Amino acid sequence: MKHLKLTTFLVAAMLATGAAAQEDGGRLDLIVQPEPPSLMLGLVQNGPTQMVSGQIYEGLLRYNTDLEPQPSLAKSWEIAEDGMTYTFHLNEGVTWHDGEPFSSADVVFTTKFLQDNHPRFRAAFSHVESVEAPDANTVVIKMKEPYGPFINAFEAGSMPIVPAHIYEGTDYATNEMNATPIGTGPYKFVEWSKGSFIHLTKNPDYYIDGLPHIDDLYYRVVPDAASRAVAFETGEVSVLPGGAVENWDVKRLTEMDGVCSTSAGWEFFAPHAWMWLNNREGPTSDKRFRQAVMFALDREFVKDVVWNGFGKVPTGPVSSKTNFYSDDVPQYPHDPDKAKELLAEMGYDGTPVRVLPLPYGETWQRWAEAVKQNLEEVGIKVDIDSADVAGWNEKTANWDYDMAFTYLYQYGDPALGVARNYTADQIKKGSPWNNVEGYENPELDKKWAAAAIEPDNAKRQELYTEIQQQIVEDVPVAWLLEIEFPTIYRCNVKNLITTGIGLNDGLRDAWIEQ
Amino acid sequence: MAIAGTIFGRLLKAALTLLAIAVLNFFLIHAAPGDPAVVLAGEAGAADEQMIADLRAQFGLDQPLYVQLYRYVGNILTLDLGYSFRQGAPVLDLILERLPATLILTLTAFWISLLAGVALGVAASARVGKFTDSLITGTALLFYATPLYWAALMAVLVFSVQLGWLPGFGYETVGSGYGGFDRAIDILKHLILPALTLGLFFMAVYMRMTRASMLEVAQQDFVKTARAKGLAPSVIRRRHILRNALLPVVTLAGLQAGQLVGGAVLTETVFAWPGIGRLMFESLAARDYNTILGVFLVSALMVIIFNIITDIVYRLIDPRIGQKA
Amino acid sequence: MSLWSRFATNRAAVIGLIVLIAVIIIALLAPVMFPKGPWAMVQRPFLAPFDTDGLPLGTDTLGRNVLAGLIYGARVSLLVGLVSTVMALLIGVPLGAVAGFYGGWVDEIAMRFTEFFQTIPNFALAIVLVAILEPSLTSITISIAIVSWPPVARLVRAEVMSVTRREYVDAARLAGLSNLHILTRQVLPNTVSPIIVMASLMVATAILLESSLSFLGLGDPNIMSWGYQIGAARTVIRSAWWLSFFPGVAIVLTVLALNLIGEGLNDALNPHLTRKGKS
Amino acid sequence: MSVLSITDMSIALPSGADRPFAVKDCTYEIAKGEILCVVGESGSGKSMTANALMGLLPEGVTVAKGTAEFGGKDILQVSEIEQRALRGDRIAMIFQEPMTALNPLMRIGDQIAEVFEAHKRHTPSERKARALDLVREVGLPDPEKIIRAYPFQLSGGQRQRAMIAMSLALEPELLIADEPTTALDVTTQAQILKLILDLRERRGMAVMFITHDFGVVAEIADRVIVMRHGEIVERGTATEVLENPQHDYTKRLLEAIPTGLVPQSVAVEKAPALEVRHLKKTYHTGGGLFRPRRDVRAIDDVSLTIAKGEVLGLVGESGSGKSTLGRAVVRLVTPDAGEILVGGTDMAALSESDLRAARHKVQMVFQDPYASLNPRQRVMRALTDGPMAKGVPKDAARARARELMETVGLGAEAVDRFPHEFSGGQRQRIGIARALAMDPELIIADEAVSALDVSIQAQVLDLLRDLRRQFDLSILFITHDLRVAAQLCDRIAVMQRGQLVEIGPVSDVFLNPQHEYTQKLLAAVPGGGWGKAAE
Repeated sequence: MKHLKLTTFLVAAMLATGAAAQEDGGRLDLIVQPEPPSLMLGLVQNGPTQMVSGQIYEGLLRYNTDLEPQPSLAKSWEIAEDGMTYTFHLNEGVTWHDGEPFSSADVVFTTKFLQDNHPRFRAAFSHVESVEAPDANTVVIKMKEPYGPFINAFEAGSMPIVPAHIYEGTDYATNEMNATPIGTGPYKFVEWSKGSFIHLTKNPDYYIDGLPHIDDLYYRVVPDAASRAVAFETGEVSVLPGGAVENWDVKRLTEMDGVCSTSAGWEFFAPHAWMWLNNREGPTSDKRFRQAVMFALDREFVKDVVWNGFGKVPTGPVSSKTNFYSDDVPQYPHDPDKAKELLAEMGYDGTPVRVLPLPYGETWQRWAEAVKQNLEEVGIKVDIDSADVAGWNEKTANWDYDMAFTYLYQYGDPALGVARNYTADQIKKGSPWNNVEGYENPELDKKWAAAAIEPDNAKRQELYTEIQQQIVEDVPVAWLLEIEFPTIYRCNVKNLITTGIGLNDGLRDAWIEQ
Repeated sequence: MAIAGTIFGRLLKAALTLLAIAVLNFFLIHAAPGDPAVVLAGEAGAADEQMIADLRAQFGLDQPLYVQLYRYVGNILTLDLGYSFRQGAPVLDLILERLPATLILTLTAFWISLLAGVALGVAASARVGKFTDSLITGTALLFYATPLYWAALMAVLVFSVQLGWLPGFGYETVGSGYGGFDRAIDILKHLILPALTLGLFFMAVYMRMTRASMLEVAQQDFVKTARAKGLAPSVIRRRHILRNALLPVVTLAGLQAGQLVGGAVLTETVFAWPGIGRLMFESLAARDYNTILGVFLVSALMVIIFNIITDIVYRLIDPRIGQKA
Repeated sequence: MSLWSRFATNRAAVIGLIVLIAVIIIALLAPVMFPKGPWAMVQRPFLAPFDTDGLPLGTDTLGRNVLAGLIYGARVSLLVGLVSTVMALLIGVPLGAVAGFYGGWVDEIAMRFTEFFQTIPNFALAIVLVAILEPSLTSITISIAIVSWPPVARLVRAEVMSVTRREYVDAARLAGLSNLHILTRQVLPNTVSPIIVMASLMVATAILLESSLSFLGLGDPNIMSWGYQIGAARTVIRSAWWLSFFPGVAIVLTVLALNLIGEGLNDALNPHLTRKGKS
Repeated sequence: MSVLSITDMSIALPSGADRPFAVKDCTYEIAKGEILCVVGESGSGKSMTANALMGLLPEGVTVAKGTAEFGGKDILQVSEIEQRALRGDRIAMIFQEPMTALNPLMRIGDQIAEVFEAHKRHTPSERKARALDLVREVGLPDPEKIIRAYPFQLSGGQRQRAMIAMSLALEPELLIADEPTTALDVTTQAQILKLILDLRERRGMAVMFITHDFGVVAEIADRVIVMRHGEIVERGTATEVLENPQHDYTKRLLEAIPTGLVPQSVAVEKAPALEVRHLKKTYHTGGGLFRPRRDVRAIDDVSLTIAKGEVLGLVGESGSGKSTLGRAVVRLVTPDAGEILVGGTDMAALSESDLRAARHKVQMVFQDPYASLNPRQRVMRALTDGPMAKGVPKDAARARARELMETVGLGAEAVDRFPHEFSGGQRQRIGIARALAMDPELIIADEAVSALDVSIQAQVLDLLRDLRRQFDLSILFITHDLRVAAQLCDRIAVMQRGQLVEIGPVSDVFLNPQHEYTQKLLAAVPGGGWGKAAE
């Protein structure tokens, strides 16, 4: 299986396809929810920031909906056979929005910049030995060890390239230019009217001729979900990103004339929802109780009613969209009797459990209510805890819960987005993105570690299958749903979603049929 | 002279009140679970302890609480509301950016409710016991009992979605390129629904107050004097009854005008109005300490300013105040 | 004329009282009428009202009986309204009474304190308090009480001041009665009427406040309340109007009833303020 | 030639009132230039007639029958528009309460000019000029300033002058004055009465003067009508009615008024019940951080003594400090300096707790019968609270309460009733019983009969006289009414602006006043003439 991967795409060839039908001009109004705290993608990687700043900043690569790397700032790249060297060839003639030329020095600077400010980047780059720029258009990354998922870490959200000429030698966090972000992307920042809208405009000097097509982008801030639905209905906005309206509205909106929807564009993230079950104490520390919970939950009902049929009931920790998924695992259908049996077997004494919902709107609240109802049907007493975002973070990070809703992104590879929730070295108080449930299985820890640096994909698959089987048996968390966030848009907006991160970098190619 | 002296006194008292509010709220906010670093990290979807620690150090949250309080009060005393690390901008700038929207909304709602409320109250009192009176009183009672947010939702549903007459949310047509007069008209259109729904409740309040006050004043001796002069009933009502009846309404209006800021949280949420009410609500969820405190201070300041304005208005209407002593 | 017969002359107030009593009875009977509670998912979601037997008001987003929710909601609204009002009275009455009775620096301090609370916009303060204490029935009730007591204190202070100036209070002093005795036996009983009137209106306001907090997502997640029902249904208001319509009507009716009762009480207890034309 | 002639007029009260007619079958007339006094106690219907003439009857009250001919028309029948045209123009009216009868938010000049405006006379600038003339005519000082002033800046007497100016604006043929001097101090009252007489002289208008005070009648009336329960019981010229009353009611009323007969004072030479030495009390107003402080000396170095069994009358006009002095003696007001010795104890120096124990020594009878009893307590509580606080056993206190209720003439069983079941005079009796229940060494009666109708006043005064004899009471009797003081007191003290200007036996003070102010006061008493009566 040793071979040299070489991928070279000709930009011109890509442009040729369907260019005749594409129209330039127009203005597109999109919803961004909630309002991003900042647009400086190197410093802040919130969902909404990524969605807006993904048009301003670019990564070295993009990924299509099958999660295959595509050129972006790097027009081509090579990975050495042993997986120890990555070489990127950058596009020429790229300039920053302020007119300064872009070069490999910016990329090298970015790796330093992000080390300080980007946790996910920091984790991925812990496998990196060095980053060098042999010439202005080439970047060479040397690894400490082979790390399979590395090639999945170069999109704009994972590694946004930031301008060295602005940040070098300054205090990044207080740099005044953070308010007016400068990137290389297809759209330039114009204005941010806080609480109202963010206006981006076409970058006329974009290095790919003919792109982008749309003149102006308006990201509208509408804090109330119902009002967002109204905004779409009245035509004030044309694009509702996933999660912008409550699920109950999705059906109604998509049934309107001239409205299209797609659940594509989330493949890279593959949001996976579950409840952390506190493995340390209380009834949830008993495996039988956790299994009983799995049997008690009517996950199909929730998918159909709460999520309006969107999404998929997961089989285990790895999303079916993510690489190395396996469905050869123990199954947990909705079976209240089985749940009661398990509870009787463990001798559950009726200790009430607290369920902490995710404070992200009505859908999640309803979900918690449905879970409560399911659990009470098998005799588990449930109190729903309440907390806002800060409270939720505080409670989960400090393990102050019995059962807590969450969902996390998987970033295309179990090593990037899954392992962090199940290995013992990730049991660290103070953060809600690690092994919060407190699951410890030394044997599996070894397998996780081996799988991450295994260069052979078949062997990786084998290891991940074993891991999935064991974890599903142990039920450290109750997997609820592979979430799908349908993007709803007016059908005259074309080519909107072409990549695995969807709207986050999709507007480069989008155009509007007049 | 008396007015100037009083205003100076009021301002001094106001400054102390504001300082006390700053301190109280400082403790309140810090008592809430979580902190801005946790929220910010949480929203990133992935973070580690180092990131949170970095953020805390950057926000100054690694210091003991009393040091933070000392710094904050120090800032306040130099009229500096601090920096919003979350939004990467000075709090004052954030607030000033949003304040006009809130002021336009609340002041419009205030004037609509006051003028309409007084007019309806006068009309009802003039026909006391008759059908018109029952109609006005009944309607006001209904407004009084209707939750604000519910009225707002219904208004959007009817006037924006069903009829399409008015924009359902927002402050202005984004990117319209309107300037000057066109822009004003545009904002006005956006303003109608939120201002009306925010004003409804208060209109009911003022209406009831005006009506009761008119009826009470109408019983007073000087009204009899006016009638004994042979003045026409309309003149009596306008010149003698209304002016006196307005005094308690002015007091109430002054008290409530400040409270409109609180009511604006709901209205601004439903109508996506980019004002400070929403800024507060969002900052609260994000534990953006400085911003919440800033909004509280500014809204308390508005309450105080409204109270002072009320005092002045009261003095202008009522010659007795401030000269008696 | 007795209090009741004076109250009974106000037809609207009597209707208000009937409505309120009906709401109270329904609230008390909730567990009898719907033993499974308001959260049970009994049917398909989004069933329209008047269509299905046994579900006169239809079902909500999770297939729960809207009527059951409405009836259980009455308990919460009334409970929060009453308890928070009582708490507000417990803060406001003593403070206002002491301020009005003793005057001087006691009054000064008490009124500065009250003013201070009135300077903070009260809905905003309620939001912050609930957020800090984390939403629960207790925290919501406390927060509402904390933002509603200042007007009570002011009213009681003014009333106490006026009563204290009356000659029978001087007479009580001359009788050698203690201040506490005078305040509690001579003064406060004579301020009860306006306090009762205000309290009835405060219950109404508290119900509105609770529903507003719930609407913003600051309700107790374990408890079915009207505000919760509207808040939960606002996103589906266009496809399932009844989900927010009926709880909205319930709020309006209850609040209206309380207001009518308050006005009736006002007319009955303070006859000198009786409206013209009704001697 | 009569300006107004009323024939057979009845005014109906709404159903549910205590009687069907406010005024029944009244017939009288007023001639040009004549002053007719309509006299009666409260509830006699004396004001209703005037209100009916002006078309200002309260809602629900209607003219049932009769005519009132004025200027050739029955003004009870004319349309509202016509009536409005008459009001303020040909018939003008002034009211009792100058404090509330003027719009507090309008300047005096504007309120006067408004009369012209209402009847569309003159241009705005002329109106102003005429308002100024009127202000001058009614003798208000500094007219230029007055017309720009607001009512609150004027004293009561000045306001009443302003009201009169307003009513004179259009030279009415008939002026109705409804108790116009009742709320005024005696010296001011005298001035206003004189003004009305002057104006009648100058303008020749008819005046219908409504009053309860026969003293005023004696000063001003040409003819008199006496009303009772809505009916006219007596009529005639002033001299006829005053000197030779026919009807019993009139006789009783005239008897009831303190005549001005000065009793010879009995020299009291016992040990003092009260000794006040160099008492001082200053009130500070304004006093804000930024407002100039103003001091009012309510009691300015007053010393006086009351012997055991003596009644000392303390007289003065409003603001003289007489009530403050009374309240200081019972320590409802804490004096700034001086001593108040009651039976040897300095009340002024007692601590809060000692004071409470010593309270019973001095008791007070208050002015307002409606505010001096707790409406939520039975009479029994009012009479026993104090004794029980003092340590009297419950049963003894209750027995004593019943006894005292008998003593004040209300009957023992009345103790179980609530205050609202009693009339004003009865309540004053309860107030007296309450004071007696404490077995005080001294009673302060602060305007104790001022709020009562004349006939009731007489009864209460009789009671006090009896009790005094019975219990050998020492009383500090505070009043603004010199005639009342003369009836009861042994000695009189006169206060002016916080100072004691004169003190002495009744006969000395009344017949031979030393101080200029006392002389002025005495001269102002309507229907006075002390010297005559004494002989």
